[in-house]
Order: sequence, then structure tokens, then C-alpha cells
Amino acid sequence: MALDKPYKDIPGTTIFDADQSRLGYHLNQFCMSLMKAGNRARFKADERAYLDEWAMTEEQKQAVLARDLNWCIRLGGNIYFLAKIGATDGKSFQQMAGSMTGMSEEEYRNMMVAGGRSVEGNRVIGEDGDAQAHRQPQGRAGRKGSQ
Amino acid sequence: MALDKPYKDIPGTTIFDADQSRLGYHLNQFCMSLMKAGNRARFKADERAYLDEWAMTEEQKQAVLARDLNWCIRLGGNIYFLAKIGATDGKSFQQMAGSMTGMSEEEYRNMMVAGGRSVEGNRVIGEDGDAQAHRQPQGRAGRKGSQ
Amino acid sequence: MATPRHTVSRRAALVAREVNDMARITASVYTSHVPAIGAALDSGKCGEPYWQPVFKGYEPSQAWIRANTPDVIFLVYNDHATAFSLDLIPTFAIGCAAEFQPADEGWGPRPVPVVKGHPELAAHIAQSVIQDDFDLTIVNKMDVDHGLTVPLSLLFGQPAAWPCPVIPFAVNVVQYPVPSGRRCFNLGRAIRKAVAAFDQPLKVQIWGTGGMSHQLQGPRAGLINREFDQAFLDQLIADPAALAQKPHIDYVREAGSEGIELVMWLIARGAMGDESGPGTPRVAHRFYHVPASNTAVGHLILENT
Amino acid sequence: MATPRHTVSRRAALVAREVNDMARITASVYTSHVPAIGAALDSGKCGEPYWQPVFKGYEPSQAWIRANTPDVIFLVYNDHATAFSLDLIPTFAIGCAAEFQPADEGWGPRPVPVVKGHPELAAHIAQSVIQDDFDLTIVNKMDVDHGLTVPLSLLFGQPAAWPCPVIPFAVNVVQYPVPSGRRCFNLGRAIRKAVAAFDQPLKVQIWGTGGMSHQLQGPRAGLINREFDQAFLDQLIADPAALAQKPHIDYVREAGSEGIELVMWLIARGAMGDESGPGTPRVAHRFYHVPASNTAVGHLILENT
Ligand SMILES: [Fe+3]
Ligand SMILES: [Fe+3]
Repeated sequence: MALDKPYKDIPGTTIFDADQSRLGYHLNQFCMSLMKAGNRARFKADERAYLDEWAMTEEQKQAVLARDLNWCIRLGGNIYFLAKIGATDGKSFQQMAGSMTGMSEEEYRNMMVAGGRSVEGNRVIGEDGDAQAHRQPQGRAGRKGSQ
Repeated sequence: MALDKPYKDIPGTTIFDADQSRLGYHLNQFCMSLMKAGNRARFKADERAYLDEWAMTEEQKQAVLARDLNWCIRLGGNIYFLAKIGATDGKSFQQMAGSMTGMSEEEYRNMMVAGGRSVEGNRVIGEDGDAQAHRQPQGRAGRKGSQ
Repeated sequence: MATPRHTVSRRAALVAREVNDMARITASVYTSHVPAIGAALDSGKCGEPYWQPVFKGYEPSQAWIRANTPDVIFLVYNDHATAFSLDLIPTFAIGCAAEFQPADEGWGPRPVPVVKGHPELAAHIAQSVIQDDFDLTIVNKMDVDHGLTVPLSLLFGQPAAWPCPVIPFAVNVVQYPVPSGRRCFNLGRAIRKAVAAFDQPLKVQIWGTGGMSHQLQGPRAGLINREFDQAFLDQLIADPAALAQKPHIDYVREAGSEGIELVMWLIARGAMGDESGPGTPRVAHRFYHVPASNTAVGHLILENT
Repeated sequence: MATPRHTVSRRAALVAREVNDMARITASVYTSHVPAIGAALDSGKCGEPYWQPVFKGYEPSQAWIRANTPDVIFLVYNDHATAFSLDLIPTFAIGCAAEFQPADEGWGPRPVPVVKGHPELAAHIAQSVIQDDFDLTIVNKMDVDHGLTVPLSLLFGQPAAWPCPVIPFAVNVVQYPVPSGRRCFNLGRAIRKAVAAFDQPLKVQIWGTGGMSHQLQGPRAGLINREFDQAFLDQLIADPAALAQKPHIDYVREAGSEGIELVMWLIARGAMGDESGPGTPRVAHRFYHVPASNTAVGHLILENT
């Protein structure tokens, strides 16, 4: 039996373990490169050309170009690495985190000011909290679909 | 009471601990730079100029220029770092090690082929083995003085 | 064999002098290290209604540390993919350099003073705890990110130079497996022992940073758990050894994926060493506020009595 | 509750299949890793009278490993100021990359094949032993020096590609404090447990390299201690747990300052796990020769029975 991964049953949450790390190695190393101002400028000038310098999969490049952080995370990205993309775009951590919920910036900010997301219903996959798969996307984006 | 250093009583031996490492930081990092062929060429072309690029003490620079490895070690050098200087000079580890004993290359090689230096008399400072301070330098160089 | 009385007194005097000549851990400070707090400070936004309650919570701490400035801070934090990429991930890394530059995390470096280290004490602690079976990585060159500089800003404000040297101690809480709470707590104990064996009369504070509940990723981003956080603070004060048994999965499930940073607080708490002598440390300050950006801000100061 | 007989048999079959489906440590190999041996091989000098006895001692090993080629080698060695400068010194570093380039140590890189890793098993072992309180540094980019490539050359000769993947495991034995023999032995035990929990039927060898007696520095350079080395080999085979108690100072005093590398052999020996089941491993080969350059060459192959 391989080692347990007891963290697979939490909704809306990807644990960055060795398997994810291997999957996302080149994606995350690309992100690290954006810690240098010169690289940020080159990336902004021609995103596709800059991405093509890295041994990333085509899907990883598409996910970066789309700024879809959930997609990036599925492909092995880790938020602390991906944050370098947001920083390059001038985004805050709150904007980046909110972007993964489907909420608008204002909706997410209001949720945080009101005390943040509740853990109730969000501990285990299969409960009915707002982070569960069947309730995505959240906020106005989600309500549109159900109305 | 600070931590024990039980390894201070061995003759002819310097243990590379954190204190030595701090003392020799820039000297050793200079040595590391010689792992690149381009740097080896620049060092050979003008040793003094290359050394002056490093935040080493003047005495450390003199010890390197003199290729005096015992002196380098007293100033915080570690043999695995210093070996990069020897490699740059085309020297083997045996030539480098031998150079610290005062023996000629042939004398040192013969000692090794005959089974190496004995530990007898060389375990603790104050015994009478050939590594003790009062018996330096060794080999012909040492005998010259006493004859 | 009888010992003459004057010899005994002399020995006692010697022992007393020795204890006073040694370094000791005087207090521990615990705090979240949210990057947005640094950004608010650096851009002069701390007066805004959103930020006021956060900075107000640290006013007593700023007064406290002016009265209790240590000689050295041993600062436990985590690197956020800044100094350490995926090329190399140390579980525990101790900064032994003479100075550490504030890192460019993508927004440009924070406009804060360079961090001066304490190479001698750092090397001493490294030597001691490695001999106690903690497999540290020794680092002599490292930029430090918001995980280290935001706590300094919260306690010291915006001085031209930090008022004392800082030994950075980076813990991997980014790539799993991260060290367990128990491992962290035991490491704290080993650090305490190491500090107590350093023969200079230094007052050393140990800071544990990160947390409290927060999650920065996925549809569950924005999770906050006040009950968990308050219970954590209670137990950290009163029964840290039991708290140290909490498994990782509880942190992640209850406090969000980035809530795992709280294991670092156990290193600082383990170094208080109240089990081995003095009673429970005195709570000099306790503060909790939601939110700062995505995070629950928690803060505690414990003094050894 | 009674269990029907056929269920019991089925379970036993399942258990048996499970054991066979798992990775296991089949043997351990111990050898010095003298750089001059690599130089002699690479420059075609192995036929010279000086080198003949050395390479003759490895002929049985080459035959043995052709008959017992493992699926993976877990190779314990030390970096000699090559991948790790003084900027960063991990106590234990595990190589999780897909490949590792032979390093330029100053003489140009050795003309040997690139080393292919086993990222999946390496990451599995890292996860397991970190959870067992070993504070590893995970490395995904690293050049490997003679400490790793010379043992491969000694066992495999000069092939166009190494016959199996290799997981490099680097131990700090350059800057003190280095890990204790006891710590290394216990790490070996944890590695054994990790390998046994990997669900692919891999035959894994663990190699411990470095040593035997040698000193490369100062007026005491050239020290060799046959009696120490032979006693070390005897005890490594018969009573490694007791050998693991030997303090650093004994290695340095008796076997030379670089003799400390021998603590790495205890990692491999700890992974043989004969305490927990099978008897003392079978000695498939043992060899000792003085000198190779400055060093006493020692070599041992132990098979789990
Ligand atoms: Fe953090
Ligand atoms: Fe070696």
C-alpha cells in the first residue's frame, strides 16, 4: 500500500504534495522567474513567446494565458508560485484568491469583511457548503445559472 | 558554557566547523567560482586581479597566491573548496595533500604505497608521531634542518 | 569528603554568575504575517477604516517591545516560494549570514531596512540542534520575504533600521509533507536548550509567525474559522504539548490549506520551556481580528516569568 | 465470529501478493569513492600496476551486479563542495529529479553517462521519512560529483548508459556538525520502511559510500588505519547498532579527518533491517586495499537473505 493521502476528501482544496509538485515543476519555475523585474517586462511584452521558453505543457501555457488559477492548480501550480503572475499583473492576494471562487472582487471582499467563508458544510466532500463542487461558481456568477 | 569542541586536541588537523566556515566564507566561495572553466581562465590570466574581486582578507589572498594550503586552512579554508585551486593548477588530490606535509611528491607517494601514515603517536597533541608540530616539516625538508 | 563552607559559597556564586552570563529566551511573540499588511503599511494606508482595527491591535505590542527590546530575535517563518523554489526545499533552514535582503516577491522589494543577522548565535544554535538530531539546512545567503518582514513591521513600525539582529528560521509549509506539530514543538525545546548554552548574556525572543485560519486557493478560498483559532490560542497558552499532537489534516480541514502555517507557532512555544521549570508564561497581550485580506489575524505575546 | 476457511486462504493469498507487489531492499553495497579512481578509469590507467589491485578487487562485484542488477539504486554519498557551496548546506538532501548531470569539480566533468533518477520512488521516500521526523531537503536540480559517480563506475565499468535509475542522497560530512552515526543508522531504518511501503515490485539496492580511513589536510595528511577499518567492516556486518554509537571524535582521531565519511555507510546498513526479521545479511563480497591516492579503499556487498 502506498502512503495515505488523507487530504483528498476536502472540497475545493488541492494539497501541494510531491505528486503535484512534479506535475507542476516547470509551471512553478516559470512563475519564480517573474521575481525579476526584467523577466516581468519580457513576459508582459510577449506572454506567449516568454512561455515558450519554458518546458511547460501546452495546457499549462493556456491556463496561464487565461489567468485561470483553478486550472493552473489542477495542472500542478501552487498558489505561492502562481502569485508571481498576479503580482506581475498588479493584483493583490485577495484578488487572486477571490478569482478562484467565481465571485466578483466586491462579493469576495464583502464575504471576508463579514467574517469569511464558514467551515460548516465545507469540511468533507459531499456536504452542502458553498465550496462544494455542485455549488460552483459562487456569487452572482453562480446565481445567474440557477435563476 | 559554550558547546564543546572535543576535536581541538588532534595534531595537524583542523575541523571545519561553523567558526572556521565563517572565517573562510569568502575564501571558500572564491574557490567554488573556479568550478567554471571561464573563471579558471580568468584567474590564471591574472590571479591578483581575480582575487581582488572577492571580499577576502589580504592574508587570504597571499595564502592563495603562495599556494600554501596549510595557511589557507588556518584562515578558514576547507580542503574540498581549496581543491578547486589545485584542480585549476592541474594538481591531483595526492599532490595537494602531500604539499601540506612538507614531503616531496615522491616521498609522500612512497609513504602512501607503504601503507600510509601511522596513527601511532598522532592521536593526541603532545605525543611524538610524525604529524606533531615539533616534527614539521616532514621528509627531506625536515631532515635538512636537523642535520 | 567534607567541603569547606567558603568553597560551597564560591561555587554557588560561580554558578549564579554563569547563569547570568548565558543567553536566555525571555519571551515569545506569535503573529500572522499577511502580505497585505505590509502593503498597507508601505503605502501609508494604515489609517483607513479597513486597516485601523488591525494596527490598533498591535499598539500595545509596540509599547511592550519598546520596553522589552531583545538583544536578538529568533524568527520562525516560512518562505513563500521566494528564496526557495522547487529546485531545493529545506524542511528547516537556519540563516547564519550577517545580513539578509528584503526579497522582491513580484511587486518589487518592500521598502524596509536590511535584516542584520547574528551569525555567532545562529551557528551555535545550528550546531547544538543538529547534534540533537534535527537535520537543519544551514543558509549563508538568503533573501527574506513578507513572512519575516511583516512581523517586524507590526512590532517595530517603520524605523530606519531594525532595532536588533534577527536570526531567520525558515520552515517548509508549502510542499507536503511539512513537519508535524510534534516535530516543531520538540525543535523548540532543542532551540531553548541551545540558547541556554550560549555563553553571552543575551536576551533572546523567539517569534512564531504565519496563520491563523486562511485558505488562498480554489473554490474554498476565504475560509475563516474563529472557533478553531480561539481554541488554538487557548491551548497554545495552556497545554501546548497536547496541541502539538494535532495532525496536519485537522489544520487543513478546519483552518484552511494555508492554516497549516500555525505549526510554526509550536516551535516558538516549545522554546518557552515552562514544563522544565517556570510555570505557564504570562500572557502580555492577545489579539484577534478578521479579516486582513484573506486571513484571520492572530497575535499573542508570552513572557517567561 | 467464525471465518470460513476459504476466506482465510484468500486473505493469505492477497497478503502474499501484496508483499510481492511492493518494493524491497535486496542488498547494500559499501565502497570508498576516491576521485583518483575516477581519473584512473577515465584516462585508461586502470591497467597500471598501481591501480591493478584496486580494480581487481571490484571484478567480483561487477560479476555480482550483472547477475543482480537492481531496478533502482538509492545512493548515499556526500557532495564535496560541488552542488552545495557555503551558501546552503543541507544535512540530508534527497534528489527527486528525473536526471542529474556529472559535475565539473574543477578538472572538467567526468566523461560518464548522465544519471537518471527515479522521481516517483524518491518523492515517496521523502514523504515517508519526513513524516518519520527526518528533516530532509528535497532537491530537484543538482549536479553530482565523484562521490556518486565513482561508485557507479567501480560497479558498472564504463557503459554508454547506467543500467538503472539512481536516487542521489547527499549527506553533509563537510561542515561540522555532521549527523551522528546513530542518526544515520536510524535514517536507514526509516528508508527501509518507506521502500517497503512503495506499491511497485521494485528491487532496490542501497549504497553507502565514502571512507575508509583517510585525511586530506594538514601535517597529518595521509593517515591510514587498517586496524580501525577492518574492525569497522567486522562490526558493520555483525553489530551495526553498536557501531552506530561511535562518536565523531573517534572517526576523526582514528581514521583521519575525512574518515568521518564512514557514517554514511550506517545509513545503508540501517536499511538492511535484519533486526526486524531475517538474520544477518550474507556477505557477498569483501575487499580492502591500501592505497588509492590518499585513501584506504574498502568495499563490501551485503545481501538480504
Ligand atoms: Fe504565510
Ligand atoms: Fe568523499
